[in-house]
Amino acid sequence: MPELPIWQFDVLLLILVVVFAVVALSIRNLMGAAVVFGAYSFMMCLIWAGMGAVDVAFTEAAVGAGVSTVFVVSTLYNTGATMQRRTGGLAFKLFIGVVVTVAGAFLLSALPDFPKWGAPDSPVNATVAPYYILNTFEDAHVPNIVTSVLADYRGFDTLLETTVVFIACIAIYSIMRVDNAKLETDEPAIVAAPRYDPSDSLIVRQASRFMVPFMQLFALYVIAHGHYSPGGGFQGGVILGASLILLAISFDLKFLLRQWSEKTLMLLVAAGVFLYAAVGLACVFMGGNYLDYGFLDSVLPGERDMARSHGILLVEIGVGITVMFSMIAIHINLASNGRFDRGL
Amino acid sequence: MGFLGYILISTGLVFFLGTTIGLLRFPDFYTRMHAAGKGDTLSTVMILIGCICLVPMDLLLAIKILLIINFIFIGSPTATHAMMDAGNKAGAVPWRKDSE
Amino acid sequence: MEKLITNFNYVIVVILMMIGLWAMLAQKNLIKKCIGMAIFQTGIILFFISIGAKNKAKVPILSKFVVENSSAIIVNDYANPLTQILMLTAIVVGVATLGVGLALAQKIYQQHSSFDEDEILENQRK
Amino acid sequence: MNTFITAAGVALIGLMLLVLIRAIKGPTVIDRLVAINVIGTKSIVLLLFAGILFGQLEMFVDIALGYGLLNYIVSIAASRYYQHRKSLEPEHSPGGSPVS
Repeated sequence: MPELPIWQFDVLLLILVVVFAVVALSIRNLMGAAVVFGAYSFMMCLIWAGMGAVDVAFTEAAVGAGVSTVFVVSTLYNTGATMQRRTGGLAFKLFIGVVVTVAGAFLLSALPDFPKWGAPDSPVNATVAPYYILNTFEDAHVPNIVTSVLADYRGFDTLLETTVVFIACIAIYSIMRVDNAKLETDEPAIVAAPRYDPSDSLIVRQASRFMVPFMQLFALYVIAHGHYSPGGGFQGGVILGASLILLAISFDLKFLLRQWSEKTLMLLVAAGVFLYAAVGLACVFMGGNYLDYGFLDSVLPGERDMARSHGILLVEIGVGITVMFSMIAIHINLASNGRFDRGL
Repeated sequence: MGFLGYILISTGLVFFLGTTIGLLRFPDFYTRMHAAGKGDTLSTVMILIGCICLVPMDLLLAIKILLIINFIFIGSPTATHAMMDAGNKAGAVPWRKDSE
Repeated sequence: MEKLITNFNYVIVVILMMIGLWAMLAQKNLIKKCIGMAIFQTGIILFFISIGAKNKAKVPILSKFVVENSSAIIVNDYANPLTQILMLTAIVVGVATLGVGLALAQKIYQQHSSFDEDEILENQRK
Repeated sequence: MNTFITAAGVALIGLMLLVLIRAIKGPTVIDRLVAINVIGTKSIVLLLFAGILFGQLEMFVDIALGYGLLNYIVSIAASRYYQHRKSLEPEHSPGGSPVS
């Protein structure tokens, strides 16, 4: 058997996660499927924590508990579809089942060639990863190896991933957004909702009012303390976004849009990527390579390694801004059906 | 202190067992909600306090776990209230003795 | 047969990918297809994380003691950080792509008032 | 201590499996929601157990804190769904009540 630190948990959870996946797909009510899919992501978070990947587990926790299920719920809210009406022909399903089984059998046939689960000397652990582990503190003064690899050694990768989030936000915006003025002529104007919906619960509103500041404080702690503990721009950004999404859900979408106008939101989504790219460009002007933060030591306090540490912090802030406002913009687009006035 | 931790974690597990049985055996949504809302929060809080007693840790860590307890204590009843509200609005029918 | 136990994680990865692929091909409902896509993606992420896991390894964060004398760092004490960072970004990108999928589904629903593939095709042929 | 924590964790996972039966059986969406909420709260506890077994609780407590803060958003979103679904744009909803 494998001897991972907590392999008993891992084996049980790996079986449980397959059960969750099957259940989420077999429930015919779409809302139920979305909810069970949320629990699937809880189990995934536990598995990753069990394998020692705390940063990944943190990201999954923030994404799974905070935003992904809410996106599905707001889509269902705006479409009104509750049930999967047909299940499809049995012959077709069987045919697809055979195809998938053949593909799985091909994948399983490669099973004996893989290294053992948890073998420390497998090829993936041998090449470049030991360098990161041994040199991260001398190079960048960051004890959290994941943060330093994320933002420093593999900075280009993260820059492009952040750009992908930005592009996804733009894509959703261009798919969903409709012009309110044009809409007025086609559809009869719906009466504006009252300022306080009387069916809203006072308890939910007060609890959110209490929790949101703690969430935002915690998210800032996660971004700032990401050098020493699990955390960083992605996790903090998702938690910040989730806190504002919680405000929008428990009060009203208008309540959120009064503080953050549409233009501000989209500008800030771009500003995060811009900050990341600008830090990289500043390194070029200081005489180094793109995203080589060590050359910022004449601007930032400290020696070369401290400059790299501070550069990582700047980059993480940029990532956090982009992720936070993309999550909010995606939620507003999905929840208000692109009208930006009211919704979930 | 360690002994107290063992007792608290075991008691929490017993309460969670009660939650599970209630969730499985009660006849309608409202009674299940009752079992889940109370037993879940209580067992979680007990196990977390048990962790504080059982594991030797510094003050900051203990404060963080106390904060988790605090947030669960606020968040979980709010979720229970919201779900109960949702069930009421969606028209879940309460169980009656003569309905079987 | 023994390989099935020592490489149990790969078995689960293959099963998850099969479930996701089956859902994307056989399910007629667009929301279910989106969920299937997310399950397929978690299968791939699980593959990367589990090849980076090491026996008796710790979390890849250096402790205070090790930081002060860098000769004390033992590589096999820490899980592989490289696979973790690749997947960390993939999760956030994954939720953004899930959003794109849901937005497309929502627009399709507005045109055809259905999430069902067959009904949408019937609507288009009319 | 580690043996006890491992046993408690395995017991928690087993009880979670029983709660999952409620999520599978339904019969309504809110029943599933209750079950999933219980599973979410218990995963906070399991994260702390994983931290104790790793011997690095200070690294895992942040994740648990994040969960404690975010865990109840889904319940509130679902509650909003049932509060407003019927009143807003009823012509889109196909036949049948929102509860399955």
